[in-house]
This record gives sequence, C-alpha cells and structure tokens, in this order.
Amino acid sequence: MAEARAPTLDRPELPELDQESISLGMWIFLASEVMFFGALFAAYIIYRNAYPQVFAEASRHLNVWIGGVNTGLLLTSSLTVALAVNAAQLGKRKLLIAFLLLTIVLGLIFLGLKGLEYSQEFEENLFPGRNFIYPGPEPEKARLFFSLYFTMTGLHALHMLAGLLTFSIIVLLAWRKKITQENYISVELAGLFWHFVDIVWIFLFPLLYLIGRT
Amino acid sequence: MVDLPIFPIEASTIAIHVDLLLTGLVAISTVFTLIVLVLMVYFGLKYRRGKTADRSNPPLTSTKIELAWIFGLILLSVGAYTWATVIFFNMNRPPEETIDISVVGLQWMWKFQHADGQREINELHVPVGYPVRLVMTSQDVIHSFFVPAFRLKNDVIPGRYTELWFEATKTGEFHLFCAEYCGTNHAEMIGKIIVMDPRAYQEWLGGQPGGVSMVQAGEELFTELGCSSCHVAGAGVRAPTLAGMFGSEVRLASGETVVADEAYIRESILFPQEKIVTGYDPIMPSYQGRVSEEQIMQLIAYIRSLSGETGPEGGEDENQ
Amino acid sequence: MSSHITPRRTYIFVYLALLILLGGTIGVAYVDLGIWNTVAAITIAVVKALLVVLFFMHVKYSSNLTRVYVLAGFLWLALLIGLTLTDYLTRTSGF
Amino acid sequence: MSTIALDRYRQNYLNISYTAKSWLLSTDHKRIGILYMISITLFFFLGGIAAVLFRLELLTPQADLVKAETYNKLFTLHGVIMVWFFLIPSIPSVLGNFLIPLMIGAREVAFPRLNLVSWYLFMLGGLFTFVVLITGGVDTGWTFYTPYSSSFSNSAVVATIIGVFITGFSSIFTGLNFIVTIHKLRAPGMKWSRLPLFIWSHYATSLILVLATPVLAITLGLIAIERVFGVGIFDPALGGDPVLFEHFFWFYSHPAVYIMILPGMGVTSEIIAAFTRRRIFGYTFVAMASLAIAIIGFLVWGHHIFVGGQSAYASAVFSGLSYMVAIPSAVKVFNWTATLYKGSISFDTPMLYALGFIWLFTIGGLTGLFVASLAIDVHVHDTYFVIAHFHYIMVGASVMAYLGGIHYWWPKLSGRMYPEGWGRAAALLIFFGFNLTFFPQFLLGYMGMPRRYHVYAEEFQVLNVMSTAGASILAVGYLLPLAYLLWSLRTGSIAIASPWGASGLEWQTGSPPPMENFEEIPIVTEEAYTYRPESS
Ligand code: HEA
Ligand code: HEA
Ligand code: HEC
Ligand code: CUA
Ligand SMILES: [Cu+2]
Repeated sequence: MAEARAPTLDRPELPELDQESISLGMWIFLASEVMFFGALFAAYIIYRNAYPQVFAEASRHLNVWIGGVNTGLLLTSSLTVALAVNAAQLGKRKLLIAFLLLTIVLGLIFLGLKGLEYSQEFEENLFPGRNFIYPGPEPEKARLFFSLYFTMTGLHALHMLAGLLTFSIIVLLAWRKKITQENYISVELAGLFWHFVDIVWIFLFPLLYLIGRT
Repeated sequence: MVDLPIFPIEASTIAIHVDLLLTGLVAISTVFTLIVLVLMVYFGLKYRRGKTADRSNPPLTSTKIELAWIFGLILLSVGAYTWATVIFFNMNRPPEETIDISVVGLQWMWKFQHADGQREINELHVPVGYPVRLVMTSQDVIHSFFVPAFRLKNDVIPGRYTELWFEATKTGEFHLFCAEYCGTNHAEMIGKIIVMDPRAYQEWLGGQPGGVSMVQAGEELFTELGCSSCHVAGAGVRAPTLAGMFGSEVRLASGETVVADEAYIRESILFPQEKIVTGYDPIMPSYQGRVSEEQIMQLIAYIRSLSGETGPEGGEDENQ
Repeated sequence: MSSHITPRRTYIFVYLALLILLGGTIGVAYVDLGIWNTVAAITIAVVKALLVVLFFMHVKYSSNLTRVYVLAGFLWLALLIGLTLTDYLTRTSGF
Repeated sequence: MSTIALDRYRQNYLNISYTAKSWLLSTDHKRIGILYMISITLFFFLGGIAAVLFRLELLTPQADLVKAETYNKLFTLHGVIMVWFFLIPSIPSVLGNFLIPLMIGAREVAFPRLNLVSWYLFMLGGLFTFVVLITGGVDTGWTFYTPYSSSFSNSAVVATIIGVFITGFSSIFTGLNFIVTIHKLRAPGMKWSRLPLFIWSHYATSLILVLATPVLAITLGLIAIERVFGVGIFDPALGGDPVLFEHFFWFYSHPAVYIMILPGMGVTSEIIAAFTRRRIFGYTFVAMASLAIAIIGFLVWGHHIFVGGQSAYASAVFSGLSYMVAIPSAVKVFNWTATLYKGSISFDTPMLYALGFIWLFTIGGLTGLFVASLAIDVHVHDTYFVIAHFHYIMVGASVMAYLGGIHYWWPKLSGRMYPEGWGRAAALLIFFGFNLTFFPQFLLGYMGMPRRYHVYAEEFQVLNVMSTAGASILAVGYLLPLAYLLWSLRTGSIAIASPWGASGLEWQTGSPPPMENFEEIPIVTEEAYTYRPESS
C-alpha cells in the first residue's frame, strides 16, 4: 500500500456516469436558470399588469425589425446546434465543426445587431440611466419598461456570450480530435444550454417588442 | 430596584383580542412542548440502555397513528388560523367615522398633520375613545409605524399610502417606534403617542398654531398649482369635475372601473396618464416632483371635501 | 454512449415550423384583438418553446426523470408568478 | 472489519498525502467536506464575535460601546455571515459532502470536479464578503430592503452582493451534484425505501438549493444594477414597487430557512436511530415530510410581509399555507419522540444534541406559528420576538444538529474519538446558555422592543442583560468543542469502524474511510436502521 501514497490522488475505477445522468445535471442547472430569468419575467408581468398603456407605448420605441431578424437568427442557430449534435453523434467531425462555426457566426451576427440596436437606443437616450429622456407620456414608468428591457436582454446577451465561448472551445477540441462519437457529451451539454438561451428569447421577443403594435 | 415588567400595557380596543389570542397560542404550545418533554424524559428513563424493560415488538410504523395526528393538527390549525385571521381583518377595517391624521415618515422622524392643520413631529395627540385613522406614506425609505401598547404596526412605504386605525382605551403616553430598519438612526426614530381625554384633546387642538386646515391648504394648492384652471366648471379645458368623485366608481377609458380612493387621487396627480377617465383626453400634466407628499395629502383632503365626505372633519364634529 | 439519434429531416421540419410560428407571432401582433393579442403571443411562444424542448433538446426521447426536472423549472416559475399575483391582484390601495 | 480499522497506518483519505496541493486540488468528496468544515468554522466564529460585540452594546439602553453606524454594520455582518457563509453550507456541505456517497454506497459524488469548483466559489464569495464587511462594512441588514439598499445606504452594498451572488452558485452546484448523486450512484440494492433519512432530507434540501437560490441571485443583482447603472426596477420614484423586492427576496429566503433546518432534521434522525437502537418510527412519513416541507416551504414566503404593504387577502393565503408547513414538521417531531418508545437509549453527546434539537425546534417552530398568525404578527413583526423565534430554530436546533452530527461522525471524519465527558458538559452548557440568551427575547419582543435597535427604552434593560449573560455562556460553550475536538486529533483514542454500533453503510468502512470509500461496493439487502433493541 505504500505506493498508494503517490501524490496523484486519482482513485481507481471512479464510476463513469452515463450520458443521461450528465445531461440530467445540465437540466437541473437549466431549471435553476429558468428561475434566474424567471424573477425578471415575474417583475415584467406585474409591472405590465399595473401600467399596460405605458408599456405598450414604450414598446413601440424598440426596433421591431432588428428584434424580428434576431429571432430568426437565433432560431436558425438552434437548428445548426441541433445538427451539430447530430453530426457528433454520427462521428462526422468536419460536419460538426462546420455547424458549430455556423452557429458561432449566427450568434455573433445576433450580438452585432443587438449592439447596433443598443447604440441606437443609447442615442435616443432610452437607456434608463442618468441621461434617460423619453418623449412619450409617463417617462417614469416607461423607464421601468426600459429597465426591464435592458436587464432582460442584457442578461440574455451575457448568456449568449457564455454559449459562444463554450462553442469556440468545443471547436478547438473537435479540431484536435478530442471529440469522438463515443465522447461528445460536451457538445450535447453546450447544445442544451444554447437551446435554453433560444427559448428565453422566444419569450422575450413578443413580450418586449410586440406589445402595442396594433 | 429591579422590576421586571414582562407584559406590555393594553391601550387599544384591539389589544385585548391580540393578547387573548396570544394566551390561546401559548396554551396550545405549552401542551405540545410538555408532551414532547414528558415523553422524552419518561422514555429516556424507562428505556435507558442497560436497564431491563419490555422492549419486545417495538412498533415500526402505523399509518393510523400518523393520519390521526396529521388530521388532528389540521383541525387545530384551522381553528387557530381562523381566530387570528378574523382579528386581523378587524384590525384592517376602520369604522365609518374616523378622525383622520396624515403621517409622513422620513429619515429619521415622524411628521403628523391633523385635519385642522396642526402639525406635530414625533408626538401625536389623539383622543381616547375615538377611532383614529392614519394615512401614512414615506418620503424616502420604508419605515414602520409601531405602537406596542396598541398592538399595531404597519409599514410606511414611499410611493404609496398605507393605513392604520386604532381606538385608544387609556389615556397616557405610549411608545411610538419605527420598526422597519431605515438606516443609521433607525433606533432613534421614536416618538410618543399622547392619548388624552376628548376635552383635553380639543383644548390641545385649539392651543396649537393650526392655522390652515388640511382642506383649506389643499384648496389653496388647488389654485396655486393650476388644477382649478381645468377642474372647475366653465374652464376652457374639458376635465372631469371633482365634486362627488371621491369614493365613487370611476369608469376608465380602458373599460375598467376603479374606486376613487386616496391612492387613486395620488396616482392621478403624479401619473395622470395611467388611468384615464373615459371620455376625456389625456392632457393632464404630471405633478411629479412639483408637490411634496404632504401637499398631496392636503390636495386629497380638499378633493374629499368636495364630495361632502365627512372625511377629515368628521371625527372632529363628533367631538364637539 | 448510446442515445437516440434524431433524423436530420425532423430538425428541418421543426425549424420550418418555428419560422412559420415566428411569422405568425409578428403578424398577429399587428391585428387588434384586445386582450387576445397577449394570449396569442404567449400561446405561440409556448408552442415554439415546446418544439425546441421536445425535439432540439431531445426531451421527447428522455427519461421520465429528466422530464420531471424540465417541468419543475417551469412549475416553480408558475408558483413564483402565481403567488406574487395573489398580492398584486387583490391590493385594494396603492400600486 | 475492525481489524482493518485498528490499523492506523492503513491508507485512508487523510494520510494518503499531506501536501497542501493534495488538499486544495482534491476532488475527493471527503476532503472537500473537511475543507468546508474548516472554512465555515472560521465564519461561524466571525459571526459569533460580531454577536458578542452587539450583545455587549445592548447591556445598557444607551449607545456606549459602538456608534449607530457600527452597530448596524455589526448585525448585518452577523446575519450575512451566519446565514450564507455558515448555516446554509454547514450540514450539507460538510456532512452532506462527506457522507452522502458513503451512505448510499458510492465512491464519489456525481461531479467531483464541480464539487471542488463549488468550494472555490464559496471561498471566493466568502473572502470577498469578508473583506468588504471588515474594511467598509454594509449597513442594510441581511435583508437588503430597497430603497434603502439601492438609493440611500452609502456602504459597500454592491461588493457584498457580489460576494453573496458568487456563493449562491456554489449552493446551486452543490444541490445539483447531490441530486444527480442520489439518483444515479446508489449501490446495488439501495432502493429509495432503504435510504437513510439523512439522504432524504438532503435530497429535499438540494431541490430548494437549486430552485430558490437563482431568484436570490437575480434579485440582489437587480439591486446592484440599480446602484451602479441607475437602472431601477423597484424604485418607487419611478412607479416601481419596493414590496416586489420583498416578495422576491423572501421567495428565496423562506425556502432557505428550510435549507438550514432540513439537513439538521436528517442528522437528528440518524442520531436518534443509532442511540435508541431503533428504526425511526414511521420511516416513510418522516421521509415524505422532508419533501413536503421543501415543497410547501416554497408557498409561504408572504408571511414576512404581513405588515409590509401586501394585500390582506394575500396575507390570509400565506398565513394559511404557513400553518400547513407546520404539519410535516410536527410529523417529524412526533415520530422522533415515538422512536424513543421501547428503544435502548444511551445518552452520549450526539444524543444530547439530538434531544436538544427536538425540544428547541418544537419551541422555535411553535413560535413560528405565533408569527404566522396574522393578528400576532402585526404586533411582533420586526421585534425581538422574531429574533427569538429564528434563533431557537437556527441556533437552538440547526447549530445543535450540526454539533451533534460533528460529534456523531467525528470518529469517521478524523479516525479519533472525542472525550465523552467534555462532550456532554459542553452540550449541557450550550443548552443552558442558549436558553438564557434567547428566551428573554420572546418577552422583550412581545413587550415591543424592535429589532436592529442599539438604543432602547429603559424598561427593556433587565431582559437584555439576561440575554447578554446567556450569550457569554454560549460563547464559552462553543469554544469548548472547538478546543477538545482539535485536541482529540492528537490524543483521542483510535476509532474503530463503527464505534456506536450503528447501522448504515458509512459505518461499514474504515474510520477514516479509504480514498475509494469502500474496498468493494456494498450490496444492500436490508432497510435502513435494522436494529434489535431487545437484544442489547
Ligand atoms: C431554520 C430556520 C427557520 C425555520 C425552520 C423556520 C420555520 C418557520 N417559521 Fe420562521 N423565520 C426564520 C427562520 C426559520 N423559520 C428567520 C431567519 C426569520 C426572520 C427573518 C428576518 O426577518 O430577518 C423567520 C421569520 C418568520 C416569520 C416572519 C416574522 C416576521 O418577520 O414578522 C414567520 C411568519 O409566519 C415565520 C414562520 C415560520 C413557520 C410557520 C415555520 C414552520 O416551519 C415551523 C414548523 C414547526 C413546528 C410548528 C414545530 C413542530 C410542531 C409540533 C410540535 C406540533 C404542533 C403543531 C401544530 C399545532 C400545527 N418565520
Ligand atoms: C445561523 C444563523 C445565526 C446564528 C448561529 C446566530 C447566533 C447568534 N445570534 Fe444571531 N442573527 C442571525 C442569525 C444567527 N445568529 C440573523 C440572520 C440575524 C438578523 C440580522 C439582521 O437583522 O439583519 C441575527 C440577529 C441577531 C440579533 C439581533 C440584532 C438586532 O436586531 O439588533 C441578536 C441579538 O441578540 C443575535 C444574537 C445572537 C447570538 C448571541 C448568537 C450566538 O449563538 C453566537 C454564539 C457564538 C459565539 C459567541 C462565537 C464563539 C465564541 C468566540 C468567538 C469567543 C470569543 C467570544 C468572546 C469575546 C466572549 N442575533
Ligand atoms: C391641463 C388640464 C388639467 C390640469 C392643470 C389638472 N388636471 Fe386633473 N384632469 C384633467 C383631465 C382632462 C382629466 C381626465 C382625464 C384623466 O383621467 O387624465 C383629469 C383627471 C383628474 C382626476 C381624476 C378624476 C376622476 O374623475 O377620476 C383627478 C383626481 C385630478 N385630475 C386632479 C387634479 C389635481 C389635484 C390637479 C392639480 C394639482 C389637476 N388635476 C390638474 C385635466 C387637468
Ligand atoms: Cu424609520 Cu426605522
Ligand atoms: Cu419564513
């Protein structure tokens, strides 16, 4: 047993978790994420219910074009991620890399457009910071709308950044042939995360951009 | 001279109910704590390791027993819950006729204004035996108006009105505490409620430099701020008449109806676009930043008086 | 590692459905339906989310345990919103 | 088995390597448990010192020891540290980490590396908060109520929030890890109906960790965003509602109180079973009660804002639900008591703590019902009555359970026995000091002394002096175990594999366990707690 005192503490035969169990861990994390965004959605519902008119009016100041195109981009990226996972399952390395790169590009365009949109809004002084100027009625409450808008989309964008970073790492790994048909769990997990981010946007888009358009 | 008062004085109509409820809960709790204690000691002695005792066939589980105590407790809980909740709703429902006093909390003092305009800081004079209603708001952070002798408290929240009503049953001076943490001198945001007999109270009111009553002050503001330029019959602008509005149901452009209470009027003044009266244009300007919380309370008092609401003066008429 | 492999065709179909729903949600937003605008927007969003969860995220083929946790997240969100609303919808004064 | 255990040179998780690296980079759940134990002990004494300081201030009605600002920072430090950096991670992260794999017959938790990440996040958040609290300090109270925290306080609110935020993720990862471990890594034959109750209560706790913590993170995050960018979501000046913050805060913080008690209940179940030589009476009901508490516990948060401007109807709903959550708790209390019947009871230190737990939890819980009763809460909200209520549960019950657990599993953790006589003496001293500290606070509260007051009315002094006296005894009481447990590491007698003769897989491997926990994964054929009291 003396040799067992080796400085590495690797224990023998640690159980390999099957893929389902590892995904379960991810799902539990996503349940947690639902609650993380959830509080913001709850705040949104309560304030919109209290000030429906103001929210509708404020929503009209957002750029529905960019919002719509971005939704399309994000949905497409969800497809490419799904296809990437599919490629990984089939062991098609090149295809995997291609789909991931496509996803990253789509994500970057999304963020670029989002940045453009933010800069427009900053110029119109719609950012609810110290220079907030709102042309419509009830600037104070409209400000609440914009606070929610910027927090929710900002948090969403941060999540996208995290996803993109993960995908970049996975591309590198795949490049180095570290991802195989037997071991593609990282792709699967990153994919789950990305789809979750997509789902958040699926709700954000109509709630933020599409009220009061009639 | 250590004297250890351990029970607070009861000085409001509600206090006796709260204390009775407390007694009830203490009784229930004592029973349960004692049952647990006695059983622990008894079993502990009887079945102490090394002692011979009948340990044969120890019961492992019994759905019957479990369900029995679950349902027993549900019944007990429903009883206690109902008792407490009924008292609570009585605490919340003020009688029709009250003496209204407006309260503004700020770091770190209490400001009061009586219907006739008398102002006080950190001291509040009220008559014994009359229901008093406080309409409270805060100018900065959340505070809480707490009078232990009355067994009452309610938070005082910026941007909103909260209420508290009580009927004192004893004359004397009672503690007023701020119970919600509000910053450095939270512990010094304290004061006194001085309960007087009605005659002394009237004298006290008379002796105060009251000057302008809430309603009068409100009326002056109403002209000063230009409300009257719209809300007066014959004004060039079409705006709803405010006479008879208070307490009525107002139909809004959105189709909803709301009851015109203090909060509604406050909102109409600060955020006029939010609830538009049906049939009118949303042209009323916001007065946010132009009126203080105290002034809003005066405006409300005035608008109430237009509805012939006994409101602010009501309590007083009674005293005479 | 063995797990269900969804045919690529399914992904494409789901994607097309998502795009159609996106068109739908934008379109319906410009028609005045009163309160139903909100209902429609939420319903469409829920359907889209379901499609993503079931197909892209493979929940259609997952174990019941995973499904329980998928549901738990949304159920708990509903608790948060629902019970908070018991306050806001019954306030008699203020807010 | 005992032959292995007696061999003190046998390779085990402690002696396998002594380098700092082998501890700081260990992904072994047992070592991580020990890391947590050391860290939370430090935090506990830190929070305790703050308590001693403000208790001394409260000896007299005037401000003499500290200024108002300092006092406010002290109780904030005390609350923040005790809640997030001591009690929430106490039993789950120390004993849970150490024991869950051992109890279910696994070699590790599901995600060992994530487990280590959790500890680093915890320490990062902890040190961050510690530095902030020591250098600048925060004066918002642990509840961070807005608008005070967002617009008025000029203390280091944002930095503290960042610390708590980071630690929140440590909680989430720990919970996630436990859930997957319990689902996926049970030894063959370890059916759900055979799990020790400790596992059940940790499963319930993990659910809360995972589903409630994110709400705290985002809510505090919003306060930070408001302070930094001026983007306010709760600001009343913008038509926002500060009460919404309270809703969100308590949506987390009420379930969080069950994070603090459920693991203690699990420990108590284990100890009661071991020292009565009895299967816990009504096993299924006790197990299900844990889940019921976790779930119903999510539905009662509004009882913290009965006088906070919440609608009276909502208050009535929350009050009713609060009564409901008491029922599974009562089921536990009754079943523990019933387990004593026909047991073979010995009063070793862990058992003293467990019995103390039951009794103090009963008092704390019942006074929880007082404050859940609307009419009473109007009067006692934000008074010392509430302080007494929760210290009865958190200090009286949870800390007792933690200490009981540490004593009970000390032989397993350290391979040594603690001195029994000292153990019993300390347990009694703590029990006595505790009651002297906190019972007078119920009276103070009902008399109307508000909390967070450094100066108070004359008539409250006597009770305050009693409370401070109790706190001093308590301080000595807590120092004792620290001293003799450390001492026992060198001098304690060597522990055998199962010194209490208790059932449970953790007792079937060496003390301390080998690196891989079990030489061979056990196969479970019996239910938990198979004892025969007649035969002992
Ligand atoms: C571990 C921590 C813990 C636990 C387990 C509990 C458990 C409970 N708490 Fe407590 N509570 C706190 C920690 C805790 N609390 C803290 C920290 C605060 C203050 C926060 C702050 O403001 O800073 C607080 C505040 C608090 C309040 C708000 C008070 C106020 O601010 O005005 C309320 C109100 O309802 C409440 C209720 C309850 C109830 C009903 C339970 C129940 O779960 C208790 C159930 C247990 C029993 C009832 C005992 C066993 C039962 C029997 C022996 C049978 C008899 C039973 C019946 C008759 C039904 N708690
Ligand atoms: C896990 C949670 C936990 C624990 C263990 C404790 C432990 C203690 N608490 Fe705690 N307390 C809280 C959680 C906890 N508290 C919370 C959440 C609040 C609310 C904060 C807020 O309002 O924001 C609170 C508030 C609070 C108050 C109210 C302050 C106020 O509102 O003004 C008081 C007053 O007596 C108090 C006392 C004590 C005491 C005496 C102990 C004792 O048990 C501590 C004993 C420990 C020691 C004493 C340390 C060990 C000994 C030494 C280090 C030796 C050195 C000692 C000497 C120099 C004598 N606490
Ligand atoms: C420019 C004209 C104008 C001025 C000045 C004005 N108002 Fe108004 N007010 C209106 C109009 C128009 C409405 C109805 C539409 C609406 O609800 O906004 C109204 C509605 C109201 C209502 C709600 C009435 C109801 O029947 O429900 C109240 C209360 C009120 N105003 C109070 C005031 C007070 C107090 C002031 C001064 C501090 C004031 N108004 C100044 C035009 C004005
Ligand atoms: Cu005002 Cu505390
Ligand atoms: Cu609670």
